[in-house]
Amino acid sequence: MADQAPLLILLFPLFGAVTISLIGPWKKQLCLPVAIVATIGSLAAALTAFCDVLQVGQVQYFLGGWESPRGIGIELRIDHVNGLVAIVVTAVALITAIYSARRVDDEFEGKVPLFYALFLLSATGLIGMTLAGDAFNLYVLLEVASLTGYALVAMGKERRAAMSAFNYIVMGTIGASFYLLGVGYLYLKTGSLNMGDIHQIIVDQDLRGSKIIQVAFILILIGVWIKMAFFPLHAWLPNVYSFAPSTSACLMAPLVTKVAVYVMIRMMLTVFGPETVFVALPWSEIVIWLAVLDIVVASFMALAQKNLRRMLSYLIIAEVGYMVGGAWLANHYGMVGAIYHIISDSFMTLCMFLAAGILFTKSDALTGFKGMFVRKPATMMAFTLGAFSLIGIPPTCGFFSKFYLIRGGIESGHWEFVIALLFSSLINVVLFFRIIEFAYFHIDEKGSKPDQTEAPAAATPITQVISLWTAAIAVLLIGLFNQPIVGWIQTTLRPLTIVGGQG
Amino acid sequence: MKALSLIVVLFTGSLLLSVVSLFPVWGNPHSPANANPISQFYINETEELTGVPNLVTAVLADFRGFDTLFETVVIFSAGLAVFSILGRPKRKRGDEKPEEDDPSENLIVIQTCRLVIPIMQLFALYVIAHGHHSPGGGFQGGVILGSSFILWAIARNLPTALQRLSSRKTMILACAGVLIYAGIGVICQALGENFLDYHILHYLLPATDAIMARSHAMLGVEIGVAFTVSSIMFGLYAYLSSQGREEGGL
Amino acid sequence: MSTIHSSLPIWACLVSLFAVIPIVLSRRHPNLRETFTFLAGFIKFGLVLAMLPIVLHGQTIEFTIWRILPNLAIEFRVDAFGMLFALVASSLWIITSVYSVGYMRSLKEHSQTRFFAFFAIALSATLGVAFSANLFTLYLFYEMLSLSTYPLVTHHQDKEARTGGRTYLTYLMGTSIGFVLPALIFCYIRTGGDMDFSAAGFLSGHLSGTEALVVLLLFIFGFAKSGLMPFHSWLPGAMVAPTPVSALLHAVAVVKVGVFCIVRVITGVFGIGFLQELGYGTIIAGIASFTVIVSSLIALTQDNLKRRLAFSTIGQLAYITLGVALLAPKGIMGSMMHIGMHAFGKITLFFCAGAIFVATGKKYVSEMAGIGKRMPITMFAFFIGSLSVIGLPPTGGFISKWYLVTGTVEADQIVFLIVFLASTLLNAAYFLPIVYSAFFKLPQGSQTPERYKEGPWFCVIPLGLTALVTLILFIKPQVFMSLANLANLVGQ
Amino acid sequence: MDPLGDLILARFNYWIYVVLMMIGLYAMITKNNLIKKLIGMSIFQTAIILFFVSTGVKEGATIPIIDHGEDHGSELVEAPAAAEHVPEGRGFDHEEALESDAFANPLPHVLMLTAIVVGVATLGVGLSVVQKVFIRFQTLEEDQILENIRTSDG
Repeated sequence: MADQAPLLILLFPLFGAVTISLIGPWKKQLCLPVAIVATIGSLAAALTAFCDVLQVGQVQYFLGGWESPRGIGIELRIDHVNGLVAIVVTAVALITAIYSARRVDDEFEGKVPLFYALFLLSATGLIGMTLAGDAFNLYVLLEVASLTGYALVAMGKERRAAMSAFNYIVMGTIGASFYLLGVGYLYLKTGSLNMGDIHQIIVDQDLRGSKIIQVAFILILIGVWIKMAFFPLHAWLPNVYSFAPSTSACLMAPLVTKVAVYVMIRMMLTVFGPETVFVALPWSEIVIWLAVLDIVVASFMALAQKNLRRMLSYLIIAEVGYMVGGAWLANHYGMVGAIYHIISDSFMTLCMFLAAGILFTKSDALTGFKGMFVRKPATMMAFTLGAFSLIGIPPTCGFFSKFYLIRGGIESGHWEFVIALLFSSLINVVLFFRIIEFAYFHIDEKGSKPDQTEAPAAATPITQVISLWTAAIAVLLIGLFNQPIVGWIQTTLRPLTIVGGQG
Repeated sequence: MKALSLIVVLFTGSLLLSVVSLFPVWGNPHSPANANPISQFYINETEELTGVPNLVTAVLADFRGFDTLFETVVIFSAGLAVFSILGRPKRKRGDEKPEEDDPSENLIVIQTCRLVIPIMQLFALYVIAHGHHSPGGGFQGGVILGSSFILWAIARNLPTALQRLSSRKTMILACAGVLIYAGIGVICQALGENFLDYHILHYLLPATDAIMARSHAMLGVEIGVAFTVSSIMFGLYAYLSSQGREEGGL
Repeated sequence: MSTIHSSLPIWACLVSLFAVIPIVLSRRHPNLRETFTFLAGFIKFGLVLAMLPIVLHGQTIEFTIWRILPNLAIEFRVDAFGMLFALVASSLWIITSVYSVGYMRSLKEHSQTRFFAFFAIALSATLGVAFSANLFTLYLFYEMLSLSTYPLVTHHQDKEARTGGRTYLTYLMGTSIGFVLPALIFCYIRTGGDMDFSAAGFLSGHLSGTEALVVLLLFIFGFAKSGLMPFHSWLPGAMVAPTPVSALLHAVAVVKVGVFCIVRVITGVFGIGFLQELGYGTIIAGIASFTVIVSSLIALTQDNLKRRLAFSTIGQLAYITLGVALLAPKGIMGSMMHIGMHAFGKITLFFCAGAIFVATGKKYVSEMAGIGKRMPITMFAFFIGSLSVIGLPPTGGFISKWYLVTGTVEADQIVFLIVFLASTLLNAAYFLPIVYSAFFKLPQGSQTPERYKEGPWFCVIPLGLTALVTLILFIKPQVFMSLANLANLVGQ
Repeated sequence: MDPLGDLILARFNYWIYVVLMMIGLYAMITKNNLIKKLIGMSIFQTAIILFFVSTGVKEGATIPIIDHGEDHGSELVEAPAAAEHVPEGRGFDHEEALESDAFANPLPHVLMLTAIVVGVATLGVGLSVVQKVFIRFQTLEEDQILENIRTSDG
C-alpha cells in the first residue's frame, strides 16, 4: 500500500467526514474517535509518503492511472517541501482534534457531528492544496477548504461571527476567483493545466516575457494574497480568527494562511519557474517593500489590540509578510527561510491559539491574564514557549526561521527586509512580555500576595494540556532539528536557480 | 469609498483588458488551448479508451474524475455548511404535524404537480443514465431530481415535503453519493490499481472488458453524484427557505 | 596546546538546570529544597574545580552538543579565560545561596521556590556562556540568561518591580535582538559558518574596514549586559530585585557575562591583531572611558545604597572593557583578572547592603550614619569591599587595577591612565564617606550609638567570607593570574 | 483588419467577460445590502465561467459528443472554417487536426461544470450566512450592522 500513500493522506479525512455525517446523528460519542483515527491515518500516510520521497526524490501519483501523455489526468505530486507541509497539516489537524475533545460540546451545542465532518473536510481540502499537481484541481480543493472554513467560522455563537464569516466569504470568493482566472489565462496561453506541463511549455516556447503569462501571474498572486491575508488585502482575517469558535480557529489560523503561502511558493517555483518570477519580471523590489509594509503595519496593529486572539491574528498577518518577503528575496536562503517558516509558524500559531483557547473561554481581553501563572501554570509555560518562538529566541524554531530569512535578506542586500524582521521581533518582545507581565504580576492595588499553595481555578482537561504541550514541544523540536528539515527543503530547491535579476 | 472602489475596479479591468489584444480571437481552433495535445488527445482518443462518446462526460468522470469527486465533496460540504450554520436544536418530533388543510394550498397547483413531478423525476433519471451519449450526467440529472422535491415543497408546504425526505434522510443520501463515488475509487485501489482507475473493475463486472468497465464505472460515479446533488439541493432549499426551522415554506 | 574531549563542561553547566526539578518537587519542604540547591552548587563547583588542573596545564576541553546549523554547532570549549569566569561564578553561587537562604527567610519572601529555581537556571546559563566555544552558543546562553533572570528581577511583583523588569527586558532583549542578532547572522554569512573563537579572530580577513566597525559597534552595544553607556540604565532599574539577586546577578553573573562577551568579541571574534590593524581599539576605549567617568559622577549623587553600587558597577565594568580595548597584553590580563577581583569585592558590598536592609530596613546612605556600631562585622566587610573596588591594597582589586594601569602605559595611551586615576579618586569619594559616617557619626536624631545587633548569621557569614577572599586574593592571586596569563599567552 | 474589428469584434467574448466581472466586483465592494453583494459575487463568478467556456469555442465545430454508430467525424472534415487555418505553433498531424477541429474543446466545459457547482455551493453558504446575520442583527444593510456592533461594543 505504500505507493498509495499520497492518496491515502486525503482519503482518510474524507472518509472520516462521510462516516461522521452518517453515524453522527445517532452515535455522538463516536465522532471524536473517528476524527482522531482519520487524522492519525492521514498523518501516518503523510509520513509514509514522505519516507518514499526521501528515497526517490519525488513521488507522483496519477489519479485514474492517466499517466501519459502528461496532463491528461490529474496527478498528486509530492516533493520534500510539500511532503513536509502535508505532515504539518495533518499533525496540526490531529492535535486540534485531540484538543477539541472536551471543547466542542460547549461551542457547538447540538452540532457536534457537523462540526467534526466540516473539520475533517477542511483538513482534506488543505492537504489536497499542498499535494495537488494540477492547477485546476488545486482550485477545487481550495474551495473545499474555503467552504468548510466559512462554515466553521459562522457556526460560532459569537454574535459577530456571522458578519465576519460573510466578509470572509466575499473576500475568499474574490481570491479564489482571481486564482481561477489566472489559471484560465495560463490555460489560454499554454493549453495545459498540469503544473509541470505548464512550466515545460513556458520554458520550451520561451513565454517568460509573454504579457499574458505575466497577467496570469499577477492574478494568481492577488488570489493567493487575499487567501493568505497579505497586506493590503488582509482586512478579513482579524475578525474571522477572533470571532470564530476556538476549536475552528485552532485548525484554521495555523493552516489556512500557511497553505496559501505554500501555494504561492509552488506557483513561483514549479509553475512559472524562478527564471520567470525573478529574472523576467521586475517585481521583486515592489513585493519585498509590500512585505516590509505588511510586517511593520501588522506589528503596530497588533500592539494596539486589547484582545489576545485579535492580537495573534495581526501577528499572523505579520508572519505572512515574513514568508512572502522571504520567498521574493530571490535568494536561496530567503526561500529556505520562507518554507521553513511555513512549518515553524504553523506550530507556533497552533500553540498560541490552543493556549488562548485554554486560557479564555469567554472574553479574551489581555487584562484577563492577571495572575494566570498561578492559576494555569502549565498552560502559561507552553504559552511562554510559543511566545519565545514568535519573538525568535533560540533554540525555538522561530529563531531559526528568522535566522534563514535574515540571512537571505543580507545576502540579497535587502536591508529593509532585515530591519523589518528585527523590528517585528522587538515588537513581539513588547507584546508578549506585556502579557507575561500581566500573567506574572497579579497583585492588585490592595496588595494581596500570590501564594504557591493557591488551588488552580479550574482544572484544564488533560486532552487540552496534551495537545498544547505537543504543539509546544514541536516548536522546540523543529528548532533543534532544523538542520535535517532545512536539508530536505534544500534538496528540492537546489536544482532551481533562485537568483534575482539584479545579481 | 465609492470612488476608491471604482478606481480599484477600473484598475483591475484595465489590467485584464491590457492583454486582450494578445488573446486568440473568438473561435480560433488553433489557439494554444484548443490545439494543445491534451485537448487533441481527448477528442481523438477518448472513445477508444473509454467507450464513451460524450467527451465532456468522459473527461469529467474519468480523466479528471478526481476533480469531480471533490466537486461532489464541495456540494456535500455546502450542505453540511448550511445545516451547521442555520440548524438549531430540534423540537419534539410530535410537533411536526403537516397542516393538511392549509387554506393557501391550491388544488390546481397540487394536482398539476402530481402530474409533473413523476415526469420530472423520470427525465432526471434519463439525463443521468444517458449522460454517456448526450448532454447530461450526474450534476444535471441530480439538479432536476432535486428540483422535483423542491417543487413539491413549494406546491404544498415544507413539512409535507420533509415528511417524504427528512433532513436526516437527505444527509444519508448525500453521504451515500460521496461514498459511492469514493468507494468505486477505493475498489480500484483494492484491486491493485490507482484510485479511480476504472479499467481494473472488469474483474468484478460480468461480461465487460477494460474499456467497457470504464464506461460502466462512470455511470456508477454519475449516480453517486446525482445522489449527493439532488439531496443537497433539496436540503439547501429546505434550510434557506425557512431560516433553518424546517417549517412553513414559500 | 592539546585538546581533550570530555563531557565534563556540559555536566557542570547542566547540573543546576537539572537541580530545578528536585527544587520544584520539594517546594513544600524548604529545608530539603535548599539542600538540593547546595548540593547542586557543590557539584557544580566540584566539576569546575576538576577541570581546573587540566586547564592550568594549558589544555582545553571540548564538547560538541548539537550540530544545529550547517558548519555550526552548540559547542563547549573550556579555555583559561572561560575557566576563570566559571570559577568565579560557581564559587560565588554557593556563597550566595547561603546568603539567599538567610535573606529570603528572614524577610519571609513569597515564592521562594520560584526564586531558587530560576536562580539555578540563571547559573546554568552563566556557565554556558563561560564555556561557549563559538559565538552562536554564546548568544544562545546569553538570551537564556536574560530570560531566566527576568522573574528574579521582578520578584517582588509590585509596581516598582514591574517598571524595573520592563526596563531590564527592553534594554537587554532590544539590544540583543536588534544589534547582536543581525551582526551574528552577518558574520555567519561572511565566514560561511565558522564562528569558533580563536586568537586570530574568525572575522579577520572577512570584513572590510567599515563593515568591521559597524559589526564591532553592534556587538559592543548589543551585549548591553556590560552596561556601557548609553545602554546602562537597565542596571540601576534592576536593583529592585532582592539583594541576593542583585548581588550575584548584577554584580557578578549578568554584568560579568556582558563584559565576558565583549572580551570574547575583542579577543576571539575580531582578534587583537585585526583590531590593531584597523585601529578601532581606541574607539571602544573612548566609549568605555566616558562610561567610567560619567557613571562615577552619577554614583556620587545616589542616595540609595544599592543604586550607588549599581552605578559603581557600571564604572567598574567599563574598566574591563577599557582594559581589553587597549589591546595591550597587560591591559587584557588586567581586564580578565578584574572580572574575578571585582566580583568578590562587589558581591561583598551587595551582601552588606542586603544585610543592613534585613537587619534595619534601611536603604539609603543618608540613614546609615552610625550603623557601624550596630553592625561592625558587616561594615568592616563593607570597608574591605570598598577598598577592593577602589583598587587599594591589601585587596585583590589592587592587583587587577595595577595591571590595567600598566596596560595603559604599555599601550602608550596616557589619556586612559588619567581616566583610571581620576575614577579611582571618584570611587574613593563615593565609598569612603559611607564607611566614615557609619563608624564615626551618630544616627540622625539620636545621641547614643545603637546597640550591637548584627543581621542573621546566614547573611553575615557569606559576607565575611567574601571579604576574606578579597583579602586573600591580594596575597594569593596566583590562580586568577595564571589563568589570565594563559589566556593571554594564547592571544599572542 | 481594422484595429476596432480586430481588437473588439474578433475578441468580443473577452470584453463581455471583463465588463461583467467588473460589474460583479463593483457590486461586491460598494453595495450596502448583503444580498446585493452576493448577487455581485454571482455575476463575478459567472463572468469567469463565460471566459473559460469561450476559450474552448472553435468556429464551425460541434458539441464534443462523438456521434454514435457512424464513421464519426468524417462528414465534418470538410467543414469550411476548419480548412482555412493552417496549423501553427505546436505541430501535430494534419489529419488528426482536422478531425479534432470538428469538436469543441471539451476541457473548458468540464472545468466550468466544476466552477458552476462551486459557485452554487458558495452562494448557498453565503445565503445561509446572510440569514444568520439577519437573525442576529435584524437587518441586511451593512452600515446598520456595523453601527449596531459599534454601539453594542462601546
